[in-house]
Amino acid sequence: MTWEIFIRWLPSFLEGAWLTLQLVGLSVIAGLILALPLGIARSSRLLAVRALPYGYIFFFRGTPLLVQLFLVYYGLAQFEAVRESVLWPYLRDPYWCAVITMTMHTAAYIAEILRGAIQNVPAGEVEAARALGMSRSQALLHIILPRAARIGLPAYSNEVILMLKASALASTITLLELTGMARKIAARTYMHEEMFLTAGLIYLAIAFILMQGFKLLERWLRVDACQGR
Amino acid sequence: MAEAIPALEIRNLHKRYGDLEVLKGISLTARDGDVISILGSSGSGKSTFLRCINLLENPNEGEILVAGEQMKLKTAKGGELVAADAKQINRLRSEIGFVFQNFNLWPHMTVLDNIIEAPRRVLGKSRAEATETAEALLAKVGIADKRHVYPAQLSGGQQQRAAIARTLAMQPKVILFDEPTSALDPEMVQEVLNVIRSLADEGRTMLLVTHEMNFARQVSSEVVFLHQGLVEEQGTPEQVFERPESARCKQFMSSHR
Amino acid sequence: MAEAIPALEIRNLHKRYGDLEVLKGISLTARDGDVISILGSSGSGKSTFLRCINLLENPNEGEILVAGEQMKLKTAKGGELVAADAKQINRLRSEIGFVFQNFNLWPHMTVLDNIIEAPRRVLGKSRAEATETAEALLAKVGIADKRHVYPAQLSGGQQQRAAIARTLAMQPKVILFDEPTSALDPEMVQEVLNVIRSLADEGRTMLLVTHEMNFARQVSSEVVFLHQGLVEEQGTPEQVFERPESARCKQFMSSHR
Amino acid sequence: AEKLRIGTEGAYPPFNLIDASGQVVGFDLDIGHALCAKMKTECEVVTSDWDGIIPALNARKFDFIIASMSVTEERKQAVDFTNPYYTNKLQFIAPKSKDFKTDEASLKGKVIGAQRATIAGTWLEDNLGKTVDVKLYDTQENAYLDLASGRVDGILADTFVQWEWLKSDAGKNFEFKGEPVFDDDKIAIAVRKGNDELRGNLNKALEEILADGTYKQINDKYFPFSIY
Amino acid sequence: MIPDLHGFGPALIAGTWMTIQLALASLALGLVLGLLGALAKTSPYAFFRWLGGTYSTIVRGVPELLWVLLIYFGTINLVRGLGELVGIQELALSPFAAGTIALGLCFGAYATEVFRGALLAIPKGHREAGLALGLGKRRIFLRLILPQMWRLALPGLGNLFMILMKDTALVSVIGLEEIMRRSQIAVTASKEPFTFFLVAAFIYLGLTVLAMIAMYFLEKRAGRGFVRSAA
Ligand SMILES: Nc1ncnc2c1ncn2[C@@H]1O[C@H](COP(=O)(O)OP(=O)(O)OP(=O)(O)O)[C@@H](O)[C@H]1O
Ligand SMILES: Nc1ncnc2c1ncn2[C@@H]1O[C@H](COP(=O)(O)OP(=O)(O)OP(=O)(O)O)[C@@H](O)[C@H]1O
Ligand SMILES: [Mg+2]
Ligand SMILES: [Mg+2]
Repeated sequence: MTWEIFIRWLPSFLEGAWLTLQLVGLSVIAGLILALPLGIARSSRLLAVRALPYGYIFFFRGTPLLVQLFLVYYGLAQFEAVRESVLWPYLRDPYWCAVITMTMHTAAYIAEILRGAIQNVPAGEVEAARALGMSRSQALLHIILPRAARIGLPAYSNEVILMLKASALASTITLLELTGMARKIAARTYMHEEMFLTAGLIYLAIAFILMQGFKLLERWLRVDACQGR
Repeated sequence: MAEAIPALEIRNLHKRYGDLEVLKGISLTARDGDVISILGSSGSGKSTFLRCINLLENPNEGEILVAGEQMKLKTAKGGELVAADAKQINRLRSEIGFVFQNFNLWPHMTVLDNIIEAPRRVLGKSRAEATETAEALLAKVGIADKRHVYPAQLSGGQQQRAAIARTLAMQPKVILFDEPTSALDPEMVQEVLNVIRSLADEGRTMLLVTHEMNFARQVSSEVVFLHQGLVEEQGTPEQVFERPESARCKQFMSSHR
Repeated sequence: MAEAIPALEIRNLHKRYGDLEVLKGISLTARDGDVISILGSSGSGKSTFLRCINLLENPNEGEILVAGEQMKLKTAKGGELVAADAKQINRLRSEIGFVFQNFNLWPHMTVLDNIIEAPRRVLGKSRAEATETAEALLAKVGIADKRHVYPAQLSGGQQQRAAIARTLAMQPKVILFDEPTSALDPEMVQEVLNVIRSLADEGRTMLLVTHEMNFARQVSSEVVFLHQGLVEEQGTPEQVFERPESARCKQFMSSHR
Repeated sequence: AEKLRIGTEGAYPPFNLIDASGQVVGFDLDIGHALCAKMKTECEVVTSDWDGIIPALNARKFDFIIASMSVTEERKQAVDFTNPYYTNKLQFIAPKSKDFKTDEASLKGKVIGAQRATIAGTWLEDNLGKTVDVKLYDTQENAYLDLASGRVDGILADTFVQWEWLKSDAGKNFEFKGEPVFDDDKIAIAVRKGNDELRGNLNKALEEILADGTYKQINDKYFPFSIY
Repeated sequence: MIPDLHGFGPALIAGTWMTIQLALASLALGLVLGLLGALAKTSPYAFFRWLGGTYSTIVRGVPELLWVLLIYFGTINLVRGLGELVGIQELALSPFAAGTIALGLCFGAYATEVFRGALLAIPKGHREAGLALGLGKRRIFLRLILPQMWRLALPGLGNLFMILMKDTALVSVIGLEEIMRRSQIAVTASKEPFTFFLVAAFIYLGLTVLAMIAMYFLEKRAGRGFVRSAA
C-alpha cells in the first residue's frame, strides 16, 4: 500500500527534482559569471575598487537566504514603483525571484572563493609570467585565472552542493521544487517521514552525481598536479 | 658602432625596504656574450639587484638600459620608480629572461605548455611554431622525453632545466639567473653549467647570482662581489678569486678553499 | 670491553619501493666519535638509508643495533619491518638524533620551545632544567639571541643551527645529518661545519649525508660512497677522495675538482 | 492530576496567535483552557509549525491539538478527532475593484492562493485543480501579501479568519466574493490514535461548556455571530 | 527610520540569545565530530576511512532542513525506547537538543573536510621531526599537529560557523523560538512583514560581524610565528 502511494507520487517527485535542478543550475552558472568581476575587484589592491564588492559580499553572506528570498519576493512587491516597472513580469514570477536571489546569494560566496584562490596563486608563478613579458591582463587571463580555477574548484563544488540544498527554501515562495513537492505530498498523505526521506534520497542522488562530476573535472584539470609543492 | 651599445646597462641603482637600504648605488655594464657572476654573502642584496633589473622589484633610484633603450620610469607615491609605459616594460621584460631560484614553473601545465605559453601570448607565435622551438630547446637542455609531464613529476634538476628552456623560448638578449644550481647535486650542477656555457658560446649575455664558487669561476667572464649594498670588488675571475683587494672579499673567498 | 661495543651498527639493510630496490644490503659500523660521510649521486638512496636507521622509513630486511641493543622489529603486512615495541623505538629514537635537510622546525613554537619540547616530554625534564640546557646549546651554536623568535623569522643558516640544537638537547649518542648544509651560503656552511667539528671533538658519533665534498673531506673520519643500492667504496677521506678504486666513484669525484 | 499539553500553531489569528509577550492567545486557546478547567487538569501550551503539528502529536510532544484543524478522511488515518467545536466555511476573497465570479467558468485561468496543508488548499486542488492555478503558501499571512501585490487574483480560505483580516487595515481594499463554496468544514480537537479516554473527557467537557454558556461567551468575544 | 517593533523587541532579543546558544552548542558538537571525521578519513584502517567517508558524504548530501525534521520526528521511538531502558518514562528530545544534534551533525560533516585538508597541508617533516626525537604518537598529535591544524583550519571553520549561524533559522520549523520564528510570530501579530524580516536580517548581520571580529582575533592568535616574509 505504501508502494502504491510512492508510485502514484513519483512523477510529482521527478517534476520537483527537475525544477530543483533548473534553479540550482541557473543560479550557480549565473552566480559564477557575476562572481568573476566581483572576485577580481575584491582582490584588488585599491580600496576604492575593493569597497563595493566587499559590501555586497558582506550583506549576502551575512544574512540567511530565507530572509533574502522574502525580501526580494514579498519585499519588492510592496512598492508601487516595482509593480509598475518593466521588471515586474519577471519579479512577479516566483521562479525568477528564486533564480535572481539564489544567483546574488551564491555569487557572493563564489566571489570569496575566487578571491581566496587568486590570492593563493604563488607569487613566484605570477612573477614568472610578468618576467616573460606578459601584461597584467595576459597574466590574469592565461596564468592566474586558470590556476585560481584549480585552487578554487574544490570549494566551488562545495558551494554547488550547498546551493542544491539551499534551493529547498524556494518552497517558501510557492515553488514546488523537490522540498515543496515533498511538503505538499506529505500534507496530503500525512506520511511526513516517508516523503521527506524520499526527497532526501533524491537530493543525495543528485549530490552524488554532482560530486562525481566534479571529481572528473578535477581529474581533467589535473588539480592534483598543482598540489604538494 | 653596434658593438659599442652594451646589451644591458645599469646606472646607480638604489633600493630601500623601509629604513633598510639594500642597494646603495650599483652600476654595471654587460656587453654581448658577457657572463657576469654576482657573489656576496646572504642578505647582501644579490637577488634584490636581479629583481630590480626587470622591475619585479621597484628600485628607488637608477637607470636601466636594455640594448641602449632606456626603461621609462616614473616615481610612484611611495617614492619607488615604477614602469611609466606598460607596453614598453612588457616588451623589455620579454627581452630580459629571468630564471628563478625556485623555478616557478606553472604546476597546472605540462612542461611543453609551460614553455610555449609566453611565446604564444607575448610574441604571437602559432602553437605549432612555438612547439617546434620548444622541442628543440627541450632537447638542448636534455629533457625532451619529459615534455608531456607535469612539473610536480620532475626532479629538481629537471625542473631547473625546464625553467631555463621556458626562459630561452622567448629568445631573450639578456638572461638573469638567481642561484640556478642551489639544491642540485654536483652532477646536475655540471649539466646546468654546460647549458650556460653553450648559451655563452651563442653570444648571449648573462647575469648570474650563485653560491657555487667553482661554477662561477668556470663560467664567468667577469665577477662582481657585493657587500653592504655596494660593489666591493669587480674584475675577471682570476682577479677576484685569486687576488681580491678588499678585506671583506678576501675573507669571503678564503672560506671556500 | 665497553670500547668494543659500537655506537651504531647496521647489518644488511634492504629497502624496496614497490619494484624499485633502493637499498640492496648495506652494512655499516660506527664507533664512538666516528664521523662517517655518506656520498653518492642523487637518487642513490642516501636519505633513504638514514631514514631507515631510525625507522622513519620501514626497511624490508636488516638489523639495527644502537649501543649493542638490537631494535625489535616485526614484519608488517606489506612485507616491511616495523617497530615491534613502541616503548623501545621511542627510547632508541631519542638516542639517535636526526637533523633534517629542510630543518622541519615546528613553526608554531618559538626556537626555545622547539628545543625544550622533547626533553620535557620524553626525558621528563622540568621546564627550568630543559630551558637551561637549551640556552647553553643555543649559545654553543651561536643563536642565543634568537631564542624567543619563531622559526619563520630566522635565516636558513639560523634555522639549521636551531634544528641542530633541538637534536642535541636530547643528548643523542648518534646523530644523523641529512644534507645539513644544502641551501646555506658558504659562510654559513663554515659555521655549521664548526658546530659539527666541535661535536666530533666531544666524541659524538655522526653519520652525515652531504653534497659538499670539501666539507666531507674536512670533517669525516670515514667516507662511504653509495651506488645502485650498495656500498661501492669505503675508507678514509684520503683513500676515497684521492685514490678511489671503483670507476663510478672516480668519475663522481672528478666532477668536483 | 497529570498535566496536559495543548498543541497549537500560533500563527492563525484570531483563532491562535502569539502576542508580544510570547503568550499564545485566541479562540482556540480560550476553548482549550475552558475545557481544561472543566476536566480539572492543569494545561500547558506548546506551539509547533503547522506542517509538523500532527507528527509532533504522535511524537508525544503534546497530548491534543486545538488549532482550528478540519476533520478530513486523510487526517483521520493519522489521528482521532473529538466532536467538532466549530464549523468553518471556505470562501473566496478578492480586491473590491475587481469583478470576480466564483463559478467554475469564470474562475478559469485565475491564480488562486491558499495555505499549504489546509482544507482550502486540498479543496482547491481536488475541485478546481484543472481550472485554476493554485499557489500554496507556508502561512496565510504570505498569501495575503501576494494578494496585495497582485500575484494572485484571489484567495480561498476559512471564512472567519478572512473576516478578521478584511476588518483590518491591510484588508480594507478586499472583500468576500460569492457564497461560501464549502460550508460543512468541521473543526475538531485531535488526539493520538487510540487515546479514547482523553477523547471522551474532551467531548464531555465540550458538551458542558456548550451547555453552561461558556462557549457563547468565548464566541461573542471574537465574532458577532455564532460559529458553532 | 526607527522601526516600531510593536513591543516585540524583548521577544526578538530573547530569540537572538536562543540563536546564539544554539549556534555555540552546535559548534561544539560539530567541532568534535569534524575532528573525529577527519581522523577517521585519514586513518590507516580501511573501516574507519569508510566510516568517515560515508558520514561526510551522506550528511552533506541531504538538506539541513531535512535533518532537522528527521532528527526531531524520526528518532522519537528510538529515544523513548532508550529512556525506558534506563527507567525514564516519556523521554524525548527537546527542540533545542534535536536542533543542536542536527546542526552539529551537518557542521561536523563539513568540518571533517576542512580538518582533513588542514591535516594534509601540514608538512610530513614536522611529524617526522617529532618521531625522530622519540615523542610518542599521541604527544605528536596533540602538541605538534593539532595546533597547526587549528591554524590552517580556522578560516574554513569560520566560514562554516557563519553558515551555521544562519542555518539556525531552520530550527524554527520544530518550534524553537529563535530569531526567525520570533520574527514570523511578530509578523503574524503585527502584519508588518518587511519591518520584521529586515530587522531579522540586521540581527543576523550583527551576529556575523561579531563572529568576524572573533575570527580576526583567533586567527591572529593562531598565526603567531607565521610572519610572512615580504619577498
Ligand atoms: N620585501 C622585503 N622587505 C623587507 N626587506 C627585504 C625584502 N626583501 C628582501 N629584504 C631584505 O633585503 C636584503 C637583501 O635580500 P636579498 O634577497 O636580495 O639577499 P641575497 O643576497 O639574495 O641573499 P641570499 O643569498 O640569502 O639569497 C636582506 O637583508 C633581506 O632581509
Ligand atoms: N616514497 C617513495 N616512493 C617511491 N620511490 C621513492 C620514495 N622515496 C624515494 N624514492 C626513490 O628512491 C630512490 C632513493 O631516494 P633518496 O631520497 O634516498 O635519494 P638520495 O640519495 O637522498 O638523493 P638526493 O641526493 O637527491 O637527496 C630515488 O630513486 C627515489 O626516486
Ligand atoms: Mg637570494
Ligand atoms: Mg636526499
